[in-house]
Amino acid sequence: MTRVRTIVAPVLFGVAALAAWQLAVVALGIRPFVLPSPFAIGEQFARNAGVVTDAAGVTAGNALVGLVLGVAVAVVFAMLSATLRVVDQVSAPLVVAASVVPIVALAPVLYTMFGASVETARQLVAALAVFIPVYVNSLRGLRTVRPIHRDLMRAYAASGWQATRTVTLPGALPFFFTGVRIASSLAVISALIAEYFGGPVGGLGKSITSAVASSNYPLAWAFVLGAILTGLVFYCVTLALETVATRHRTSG
Amino acid sequence: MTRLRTLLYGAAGVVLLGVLWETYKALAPAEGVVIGGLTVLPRTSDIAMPHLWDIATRLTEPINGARFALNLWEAVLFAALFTLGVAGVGWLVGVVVGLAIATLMQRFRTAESALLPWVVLSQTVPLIALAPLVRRWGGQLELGAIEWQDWMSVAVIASYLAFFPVSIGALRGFSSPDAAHLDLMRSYGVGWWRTFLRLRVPASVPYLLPALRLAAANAVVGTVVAEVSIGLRGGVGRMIVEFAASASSDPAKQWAPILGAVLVGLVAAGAVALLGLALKPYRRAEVDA
Amino acid sequence: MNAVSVRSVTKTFATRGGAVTALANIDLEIAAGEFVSLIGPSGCGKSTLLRLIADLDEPSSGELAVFGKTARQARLDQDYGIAFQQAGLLPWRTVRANIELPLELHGMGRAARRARADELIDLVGLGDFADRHPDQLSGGMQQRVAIARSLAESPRLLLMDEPFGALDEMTRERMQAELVRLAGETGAAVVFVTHSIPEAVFLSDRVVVMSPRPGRIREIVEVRLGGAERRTDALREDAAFFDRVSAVREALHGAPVAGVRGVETR
Amino acid sequence: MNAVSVRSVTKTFATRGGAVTALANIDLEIAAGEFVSLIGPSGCGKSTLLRLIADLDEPSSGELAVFGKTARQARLDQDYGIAFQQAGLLPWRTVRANIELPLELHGMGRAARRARADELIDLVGLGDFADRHPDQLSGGMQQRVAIARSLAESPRLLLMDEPFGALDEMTRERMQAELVRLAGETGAAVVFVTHSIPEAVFLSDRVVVMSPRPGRIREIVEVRLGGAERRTDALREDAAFFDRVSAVREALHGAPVAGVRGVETR
Amino acid sequence: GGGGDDSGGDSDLTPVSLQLQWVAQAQFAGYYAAAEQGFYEDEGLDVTILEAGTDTVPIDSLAAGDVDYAISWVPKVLGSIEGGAEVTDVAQIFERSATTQISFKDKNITSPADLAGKKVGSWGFGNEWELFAGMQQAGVDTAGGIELVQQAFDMNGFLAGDIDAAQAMTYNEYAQVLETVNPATGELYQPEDLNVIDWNEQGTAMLQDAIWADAARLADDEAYAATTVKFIKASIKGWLFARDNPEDAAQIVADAGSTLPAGHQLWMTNEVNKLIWPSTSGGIGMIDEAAWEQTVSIALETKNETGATIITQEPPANAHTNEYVEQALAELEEEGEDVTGDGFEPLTVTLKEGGE
Ligand SMILES: Nc1ncnc2c1ncn2[C@@H]1O[C@H](COP(=O)(O)OP(=O)(O)OP(=O)(O)O)[C@@H](O)[C@H]1O
Ligand SMILES: Nc1ncnc2c1ncn2[C@@H]1O[C@H](COP(=O)(O)OP(=O)(O)OP(=O)(O)O)[C@@H](O)[C@H]1O
Ligand SMILES: Cc1ncc(C[n+]2csc(CCO)c2C)c(N)n1
Ligand SMILES: [Mg+2]
Ligand SMILES: [Mg+2]
Repeated sequence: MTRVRTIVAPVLFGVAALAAWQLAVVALGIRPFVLPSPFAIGEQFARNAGVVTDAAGVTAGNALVGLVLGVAVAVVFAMLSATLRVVDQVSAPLVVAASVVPIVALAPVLYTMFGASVETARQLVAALAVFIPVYVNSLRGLRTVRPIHRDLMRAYAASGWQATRTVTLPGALPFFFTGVRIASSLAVISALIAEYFGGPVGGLGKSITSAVASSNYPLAWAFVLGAILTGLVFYCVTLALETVATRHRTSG
Repeated sequence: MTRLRTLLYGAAGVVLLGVLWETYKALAPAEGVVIGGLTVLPRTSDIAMPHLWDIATRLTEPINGARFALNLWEAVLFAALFTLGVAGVGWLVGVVVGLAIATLMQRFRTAESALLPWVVLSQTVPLIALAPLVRRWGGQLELGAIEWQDWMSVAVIASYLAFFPVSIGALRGFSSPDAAHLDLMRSYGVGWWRTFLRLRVPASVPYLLPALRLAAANAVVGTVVAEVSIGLRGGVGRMIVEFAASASSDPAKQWAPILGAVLVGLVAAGAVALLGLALKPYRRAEVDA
Repeated sequence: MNAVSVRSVTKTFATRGGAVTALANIDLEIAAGEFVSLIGPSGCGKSTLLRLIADLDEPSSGELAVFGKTARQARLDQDYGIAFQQAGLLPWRTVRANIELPLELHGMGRAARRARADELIDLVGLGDFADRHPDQLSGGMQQRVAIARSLAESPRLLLMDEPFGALDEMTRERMQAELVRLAGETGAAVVFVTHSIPEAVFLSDRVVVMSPRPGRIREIVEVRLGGAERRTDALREDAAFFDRVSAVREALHGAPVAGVRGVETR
Repeated sequence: MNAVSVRSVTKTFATRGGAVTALANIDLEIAAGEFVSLIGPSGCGKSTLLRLIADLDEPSSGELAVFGKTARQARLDQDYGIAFQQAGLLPWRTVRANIELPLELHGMGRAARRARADELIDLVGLGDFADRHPDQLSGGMQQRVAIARSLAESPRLLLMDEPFGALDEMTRERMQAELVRLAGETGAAVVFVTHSIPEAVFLSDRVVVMSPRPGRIREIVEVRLGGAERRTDALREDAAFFDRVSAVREALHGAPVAGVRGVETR
Repeated sequence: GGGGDDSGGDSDLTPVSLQLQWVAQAQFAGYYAAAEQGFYEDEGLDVTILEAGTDTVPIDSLAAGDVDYAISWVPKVLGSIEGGAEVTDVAQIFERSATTQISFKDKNITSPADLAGKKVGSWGFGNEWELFAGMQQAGVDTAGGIELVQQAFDMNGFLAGDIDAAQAMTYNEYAQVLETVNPATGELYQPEDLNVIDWNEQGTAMLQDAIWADAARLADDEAYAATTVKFIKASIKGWLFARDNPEDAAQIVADAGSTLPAGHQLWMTNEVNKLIWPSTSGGIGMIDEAAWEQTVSIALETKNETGATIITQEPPANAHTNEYVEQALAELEEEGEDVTGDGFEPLTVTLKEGGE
């Protein structure tokens, strides 16, 4: 019953929406540079599956590097901030600023700083975008040791490292994963948008604009579809990791 | 006392970043730190990392040689205001749409099941791919006396990014009341709508505020990127593109619109924080969302 | 006409592990003005029964009447007031606004509402706290606000699900005395869920002892230690009180407890 | 040598509203193997006193000795086991791993740890649940795991802060009997915080009755109803039991309760 | 919003909108001058000039009916035409290509063949076809034989050596480089520091800025056809103004909101003039049939990095016509204007640091 609802309902909705879209395009004679039909997009996607996959591979690669880098730095930094209060206090305004700043605006200067013929700038844009949610959530996780667990560790005369290992880190895990889940699709989008500002040719972002520039909208949409699927894969993989890692967190 | 300390530490952080910038620039080689062909730390040439004082000085100089040229900082300020305005409209639209979707999902469980995955999926669509199309879609609209303007397309894209955190946050907020509270309202024999107004809406405030802040940040990102994409004149996004032409010969100049973008983001977040102050009574059981 | 009349009520829940029978074939009549406690081990269906009476859930079979109407009608007519184990106050409302909530929802005017709320605030002894928010109150105080709220519309029937669970012994005893007085004064019938035998005995005219899996009424212990005026602290040290406590204990354990009975053999 | 020796201990907390005196001038000696309950209204400092003994907090003045050492030394020597009102299990560990936690932290080998944990799991009757996670257990079961955990290192002193608060009456009574038996068998001294008078009386050799603001010991009621073998369900219906219950009630209320004393005058 | 609608809301004027292919700059000086000098108004037109962003495809705006005319490069439009857009090149304003591939002397890239194995910059967006045609003509493997880099809005990648040979418009990026201080000398970079591959010389030049109109409306809508002549005529008058008054034209563009530095703006005006004047096709705007053919044949044969060509079949006949520009030129000549600029002498603009 619930399964029916959680799987069938969104699928039905999606199918209905696609059907309505197809119908509207056909019935109203909407031209492809306004909105191509889902069928045309699907056809282009199938026909260009190889090119789309290659492009998605480039963008996904950058997003992955950015994700891993951003997560790693965020976690290390969060641990530092959790132990050394001054690190947290000094970095607080910068973190706040970074969390409200449009990161992609930095893309042009990053290309200049790190080179325009390598993927570094894009990976850094993704990493910066990833850093914020992961850092903020991890720090919160590391800070929210339940008082009773802290007391317990003290009662056991546990060493600092023992307490960190047995209580603080596992307790922070759900928070950390919340951050990573948010960051996952962000990494893809950021890496993709960064391509608009330069760098080696080959990714989804550049492919979309190229297709648009030659008025090949169904192809552009096929790349968009590739981007959606890439984002979805990132999201689902992190979601699966999260589900496995935080199975037993509801009480205690 | 503690507030002052926070302020001081924060200021120290900003200063530290500046010192780090200049120290690194002074010490590191012009081509940056390259390991195995990969530049791992940035280049330090004046083009890549202008001196902070050059950036500051540049701000006080005219934007170009035109007859009535504004000083750069004035131009950036106007651009930032413009972007803020468009982002504000996008934010508002996004908030309204996000709340509407959340309300719908809260009201009908089937709607939640049917919509929620798509709401999540929507954010994997590269918005920039939509920018020229949104402009075109807008152009096709007949709005009576009102003509579709390019800034509206930008606002639409901003709202597309802004609605997401609001719909998720609001849905969580609307679902946050305890079962006991819901039972209570039922025991009073009041229907869904009044339960929604009296219980779910106020209970959602602590969830809504962080969502609104995220939405503000997203709206700014969307506005800046869409300005680039559509070429909308007046905002910092467009300024970033335009100033690129001087990026080599006048490297300090292009940092000005970036600072402008930072400013817009901070002001937007500040505005939401003010809203949070106004809603203080509803935040007594503050949660971290 | 009885306040509550439960006839052959069964309630099953569909769960992932199959159907759970929370209540099986319950028959119970509660007279107007009568104070009845429900006691029994965790999961025996006390809360479920209360929720059926309040029309917060519907029976799987059997019939339920509240003041001769359907439970639903009684709910819409606001024939009962209800208080839960947790106070369930709205954190953004002051004490007074919380108590006014049901009155406001049912369209009572501002001034009348306020007067009634102030009356109730005095009743539960929170005069100084009318404009505080719940987070500035202790658990016991919050519970008193919830009780005041449940009384706001002077219902003829009070449904209370472990309302004193969060209170310390002394506050709890004071609240018990207060509740007995209130119920006596307003002539309201009370259905009271508790885990505490002394509490059930102190408060009730009758104690309904339930057994779990599936939830059934095992025994109904008559208490009737006298009117509100008799229900003083002294009663708690009265032999009659201890006797009823033992009776409920035995009913709860299903059989006379093995070994010698205290009072007689000592 | 006494298990716990509290001499002129005062504890004040600095709060935003000024200093709060949680405990004022407490003197208390608890002999090895003795079972002492702390009872008193909310906020009277029961938990605070327990935390001082456990060296989770430090006294503002006065002296504290646990088995003749400082509280800190006793903590480092793991001379006590502790259980809180909330079970406080680590949700990411199985029942067994939770019970093994203190053993693991103190370097016991894997096999020995497992054997000891299984022993304790049987003791609290959770044999079938050893490999479950806390979220798959009921509140009462979780509490039993916490109690098993506090017993893991067979401490000479058990500190328990309302450990049975979350249990229903029947489970609670069973756990009480179990605890008395365990304490008797291991010869451990127990400091037990509770809100329930019957519970305190049933369990304890002495009941320490406290009064709030500032927290003081009002009276220490001797109970001593006999060894573990006497502490059966029958005891709960014994007149001596009721007598001690009344005595604690009176101590708690600060003066003999107005009105006739039950048992004698009936 | 447009930058040039200073003609007020006079109801007698025919409203016309023009979609540029980039933001306001001297590349479009003629249109801004025509608006500022009232040439459009003289023809009874109220022209709104619309700027473009990175993702704007002017031809699609035109085909979608959002605007009346658009400026775009011929090769980009050929692709759109095959994609279904019905548009016509009604005036080929730029006769020559301004696209070059520049590199520092020490890279030793003097011909397209030298690009093999190099990091080659390109903006994409349809700006890359001449480059690909040139490389293909020289036998360079464009799929695997070069490293193609998406060029940013600036020339930093080129200056830093990330790009060996960068795409540069003579009127824009080339000047950007010459406005920058060479850290090695402390002086500005000099033309002598650079090798320039000019596609006009390589024979792979393609037609650039042209005025495009809606083909269907031209066929059915007489008023639109008439407006087209007027629009071309006034626009050409603007270009004549820019030729004869380059300093004023540059200032007009700056006043229209371009934030480019003044020196750079003047350089651009001057370089753009060189693309138009002197006209060898019979007058500004006339489409040279040979140049058109060259553009089409390159578009048919040149493969980009993904192996795709711009078009796979000849464009329809209505893709270009001289019909309207001829009328406009006739009227202008009647008014005594010099539409060929045979005696055109460009300025010598000295670039300063930062383009000021
Ligand atoms: N919504 C529900 N869905 C499934 N099972 C339920 C639901 N509500 C109650 N139950 C089951 O019905 C039985 C009775 O539950 P109920 O809450 O009435 O017990 P209770 O006597 O109030 O227990 P407690 O003293 O712990 O409050 C339990 O086995 C419980 O698991
Ligand atoms: N960390 C603290 N900071 C400030 N005040 C505290 C702190 N811990 C306890 N108190 C105060 O000390 C007093 C005693 O608290 P304690 O928790 O010991 O009471 P208790 O007897 O355990 O009450 P309860 O029965 O409600 O658990 C209370 O007034 C409480 O507000
Ligand atoms: C990434 C990118 N860079 C430049 C342009 C615009 N553009 C096309 S040709 C040219 C040179 C002179 O106008 C310019 C600036 C673009 N659309 N996208
Ligand atoms: Mg219950
Ligand atoms: Mg306590």
